[in-house]
Amino acid sequence: MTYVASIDGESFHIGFDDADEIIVDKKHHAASIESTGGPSLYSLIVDNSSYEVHVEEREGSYRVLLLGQLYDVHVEDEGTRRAAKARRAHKAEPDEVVVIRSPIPGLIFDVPAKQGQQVKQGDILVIVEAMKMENELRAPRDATVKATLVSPGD
Amino acid sequence: MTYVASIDGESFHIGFDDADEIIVDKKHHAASIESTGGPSLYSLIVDNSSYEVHVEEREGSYRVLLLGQLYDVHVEDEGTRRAAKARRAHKAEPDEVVVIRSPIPGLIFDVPAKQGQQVKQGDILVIVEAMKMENELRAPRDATVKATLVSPGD
Amino acid sequence: MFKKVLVANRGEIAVRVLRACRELGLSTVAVYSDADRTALHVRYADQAYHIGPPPATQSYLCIDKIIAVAKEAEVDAIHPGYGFLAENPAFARACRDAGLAFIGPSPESMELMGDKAAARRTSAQVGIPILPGTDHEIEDEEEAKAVAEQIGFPLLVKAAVGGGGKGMRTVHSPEELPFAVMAARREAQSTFGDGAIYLEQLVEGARHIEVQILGDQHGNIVSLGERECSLQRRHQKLLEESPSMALDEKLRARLWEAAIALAQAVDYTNVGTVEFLLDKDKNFYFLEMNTRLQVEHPVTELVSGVDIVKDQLRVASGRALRYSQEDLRMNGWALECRICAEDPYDGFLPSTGSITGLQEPTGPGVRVDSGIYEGFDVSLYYDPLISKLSVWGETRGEAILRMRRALEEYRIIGVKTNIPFHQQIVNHTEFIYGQFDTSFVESRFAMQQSNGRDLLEAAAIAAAMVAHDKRRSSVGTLEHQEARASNSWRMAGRWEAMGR
Amino acid sequence: MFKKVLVANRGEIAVRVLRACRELGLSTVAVYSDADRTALHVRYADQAYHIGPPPATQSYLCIDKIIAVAKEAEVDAIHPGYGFLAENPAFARACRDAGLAFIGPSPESMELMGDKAAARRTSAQVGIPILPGTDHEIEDEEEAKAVAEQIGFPLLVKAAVGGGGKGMRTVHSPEELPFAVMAARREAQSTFGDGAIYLEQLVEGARHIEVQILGDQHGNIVSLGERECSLQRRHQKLLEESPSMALDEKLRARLWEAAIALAQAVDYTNVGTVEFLLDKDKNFYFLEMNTRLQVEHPVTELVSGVDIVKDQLRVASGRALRYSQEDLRMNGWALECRICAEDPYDGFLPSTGSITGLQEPTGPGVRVDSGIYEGFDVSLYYDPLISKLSVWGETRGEAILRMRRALEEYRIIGVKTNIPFHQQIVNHTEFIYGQFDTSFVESRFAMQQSNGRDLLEAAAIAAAMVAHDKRRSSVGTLEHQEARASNSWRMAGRWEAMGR
Repeated sequence: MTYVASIDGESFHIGFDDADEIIVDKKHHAASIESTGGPSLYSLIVDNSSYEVHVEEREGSYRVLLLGQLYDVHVEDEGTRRAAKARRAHKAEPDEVVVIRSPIPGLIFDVPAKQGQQVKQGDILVIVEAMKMENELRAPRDATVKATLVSPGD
Repeated sequence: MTYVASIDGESFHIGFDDADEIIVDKKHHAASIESTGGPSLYSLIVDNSSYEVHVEEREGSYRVLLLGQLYDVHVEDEGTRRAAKARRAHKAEPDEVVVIRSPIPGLIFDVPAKQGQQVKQGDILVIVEAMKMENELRAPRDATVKATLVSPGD
Repeated sequence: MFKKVLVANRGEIAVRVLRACRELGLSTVAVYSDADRTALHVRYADQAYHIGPPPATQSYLCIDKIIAVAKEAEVDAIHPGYGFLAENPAFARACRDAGLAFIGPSPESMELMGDKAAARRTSAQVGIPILPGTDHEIEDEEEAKAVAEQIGFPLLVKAAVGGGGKGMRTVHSPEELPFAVMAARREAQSTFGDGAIYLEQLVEGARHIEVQILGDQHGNIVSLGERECSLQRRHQKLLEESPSMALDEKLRARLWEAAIALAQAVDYTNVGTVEFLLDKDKNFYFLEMNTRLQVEHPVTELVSGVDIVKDQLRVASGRALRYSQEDLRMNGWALECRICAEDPYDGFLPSTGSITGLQEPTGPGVRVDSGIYEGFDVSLYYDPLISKLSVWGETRGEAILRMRRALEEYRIIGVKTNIPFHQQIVNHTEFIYGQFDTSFVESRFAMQQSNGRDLLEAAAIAAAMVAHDKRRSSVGTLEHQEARASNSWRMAGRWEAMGR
Repeated sequence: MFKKVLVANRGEIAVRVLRACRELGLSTVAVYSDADRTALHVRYADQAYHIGPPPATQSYLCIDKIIAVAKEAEVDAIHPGYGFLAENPAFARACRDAGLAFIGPSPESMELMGDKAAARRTSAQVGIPILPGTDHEIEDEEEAKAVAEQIGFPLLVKAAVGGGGKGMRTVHSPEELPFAVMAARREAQSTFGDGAIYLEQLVEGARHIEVQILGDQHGNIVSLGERECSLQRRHQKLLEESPSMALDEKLRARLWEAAIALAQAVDYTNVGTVEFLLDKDKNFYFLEMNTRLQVEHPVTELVSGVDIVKDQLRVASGRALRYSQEDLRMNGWALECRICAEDPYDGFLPSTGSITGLQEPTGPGVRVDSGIYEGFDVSLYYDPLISKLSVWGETRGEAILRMRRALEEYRIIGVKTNIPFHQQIVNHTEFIYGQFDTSFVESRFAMQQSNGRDLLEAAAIAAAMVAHDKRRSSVGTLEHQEARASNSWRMAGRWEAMGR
């Protein structure tokens, strides 16, 4: 069983034959991963190098926190794809319910962006108040506002 | 729904009518109990007095750890009785599997007590080696040894 | 000394105060909103009273409710912590009127210093330099415009009461002014219950250095040393240290003296913090005085050996300070990282949810002041500060290395935190050499991703192995998978079952 | 300084040493048995090597395996921690022969002091009083009988090597002697790999006081102060403190000098502890010297401000001590409670299992050195010491109050611990007034149950409410109930669902 794991450009072909060995780009490594209490916290040992990694699945790709660095890893494999599709269909894992990026849990304080308006990257679209601070959600790129589905007070 | 909770001699009649009130020996109290993370760790508030209690069920009675004091509370109620019976039938909850008092997990180092032997309270019956120390299991009271089911090396 | 104390706060600071009370043998009373029934401060207190729904305006900010609880519970003192009602003179008065000791300064000196605009006047009178700005509240937008023109841009819109960087906005141009004023007012209103604001010149490239003072009711006032708080984002302090690298002995002495002089000028008692701005040329200006316990007080406790909260209780009960300025000897170096439920990889947006995994750093020289535990829900309603990680070292170097070690050990699962941000700060050259000012984080710092290929590979392997395991142990139904994902013990069990 | 260090140990002490290495910027290598794949020390180290099955005799006690790992990993030093191979001269020699620095004394002085019988001779030569006993190993039961008659009863059978109270037995009568000798031999063999034993008179009502010393390779030796370790059970220390209430300045100075003199007599380097027995009349006798880091070293670190493990690494790398005896100033008071997986309500029988819940005390003045985490399995194979809780206070009184507070905060679910025992000790009058000796715990202390009716009622209410909830939410099938019982999150969720 082989997977292709890619992190911004770089790709690794990772194969599994037996329980405690893996093949990365044709090179064999002794590797073991074990859960260590946290639901997504693992102890990884590869060729005696010990790492503690926090791995979260997010729509089919993995958010890996390693030594304070965040890596977004996309893993190609049918199983993952299926799970990903299923998850997209089905809603919100417990730890995603309150991801603040969806404005719902905060109070909508203001919506400067109006329907049809042209916005540049960095323009303020929505201002959400949460945890006593106002958080300005800005445009990721130049665009046109198709619709504003929220209004102040929501 | 009323329960009788008894701790060495003392008995309390505890009744429940609505969610946040209880009746203890005919006196009404505002009471609320909430789990606080640990599987058996609770925050108890009775008439604004706040307690943190560790409550473990053990064969139908409850082992309550409160401010460093241990209380063995027996709670009379059909539900509990059923559960207790069932539990006696069924085996070993996860956290009981390795209760060291059953000699199994340790190495039997010696069994001074022999079948048919008369033993006095405090006499050594079995010596279990565990965690690098020998632990002497003594007789709880004067008795006669009916059978020794273990032998050194077990 | 008091017999029973009510703590009118929540989170890590309520726990901090409760610990001090317990270590003095005092009975304690906590208050809580619906969101905090199982919060640490409720569990640690001897008694706990419910005071309303989650929004602070209906619970932690309700003076009448808190005074009522204090009377019912028959406490003899109230500790306000920081934030909420800590700098509200009306609350201090209400305590006094109810015959309760308020653990803080008198309402009078609180009013004098708590009103930032008035404080600027007092400071100027004592001869401490201040920055150009208004020495009174801004009435309306018109006045704001006018004053802004005089001061010039960039400038700061600041809440007249409260502190902690709440209700503060930077304004670079006249166009931004109206929105900034409105935003600052709202934030000040919702945080401190008072929307008054004033304007002040913004000095770029300056450091934020504050002096901790402590006074008793017998006229004794000492300085417990300074704190370097220049590492900020949106006027929120992120990492503090004591002492400050920016001061030599002479400048340090002058700052301490200025702080003590200001405190004496208003007959100040209990703890207070005088905040100064230090510009590139080492000129200092009075910013404001916080008439309360400070979030970052642990760094001062670590270098001074003084338990500030216990001494707050002692002096509030009428005891004289046990030491003079000469008796105090600062020892070593301390750092504090504010751990917030914010995602540093996503614009520091707040992150809420249930803490599903928690491993706190421990060991030599490490102190954690936390308001969370595994299973606690971090809610939207309150400040994102969930914990403070402080370390002590013989030298700044040892403290930094220890902080790195402690940050690496800290694991908080369930909400995103700014721990990775702190890890990168304490590894950043400018921080290590002390070359930073209040604009550093926002203007010269960005989250890095090292491209060490071995780390990339390790990350790829971790992801692939987790994916592989998910695939092998997939039991088909999604519900099942999700139940499992939310349950660390089953997961652990499953790993073991897979064996080696 | 070294570049890479291997830690030849496990549990809390391996973590402690790894932290010191990390804070010195050294790379680290851990070794682990099958039982420790996910142990903290494995997770904290940069590299981890598997060295065999759980029994120590097949893993942590295997000199050849550890040396092999050290060579493969190309480390330049090995830290043995305490226990296991820490006091095994053969291991120290093996390191030297492999060109590796052993972080501890030379094999020669280790042999001189490590052999307790020989150490008694040396001590006597230096003029330090010793107790009647054998100054050589006991060959066989016959010799034991003969010597015992001379010494008289009660007496102690002690392991000739190792320490930590392992392989030690009290003998009150000739009949008990054979069993005691056999038991001590077995325990010594399995713990230290050497079954040699000797006999020593037992002085009742005496205190156990030890002096921490530290020497470099340039002839400098200092004392880092004494520790009071009289609270013991079955010769296992339970609670230690520094300084000791039993010493006045004069006696303290004499003990420190004796310890330094003994160390100098054997050209001792690195850390060591000289244990003394102090009888009712304040006469002291040499007991033994531990040629290694001590379990209870944190209390010394807290009062001296010295990071003992870092200084071990420094002096082992050839550096000279950074301070002289005069530079050292002991400050305040420190206590340590050894947290063991033992049930104080059931004869202190060891308790094993998975840690299903863990909340460690934090806040001012509290230090935890732990080897466990939530989800870790406490196994049968190793010492029941799972954590050490230490506190610092300005005075002994403050330290005791702080320890009470910290013990109340400590929650370990899944295994039974001796925390309730410690809670009762720190509330016990004889402890508070310092009126205790080594026999206190076993002869004059018993776990109490207060009969405050309000507490009884609270306990009854808690039990009834849990029973009531179980009943209401009972879903019939036992499997289901048990799954839920073993899962804190579902439980929490259920409570919330029930609402208010």
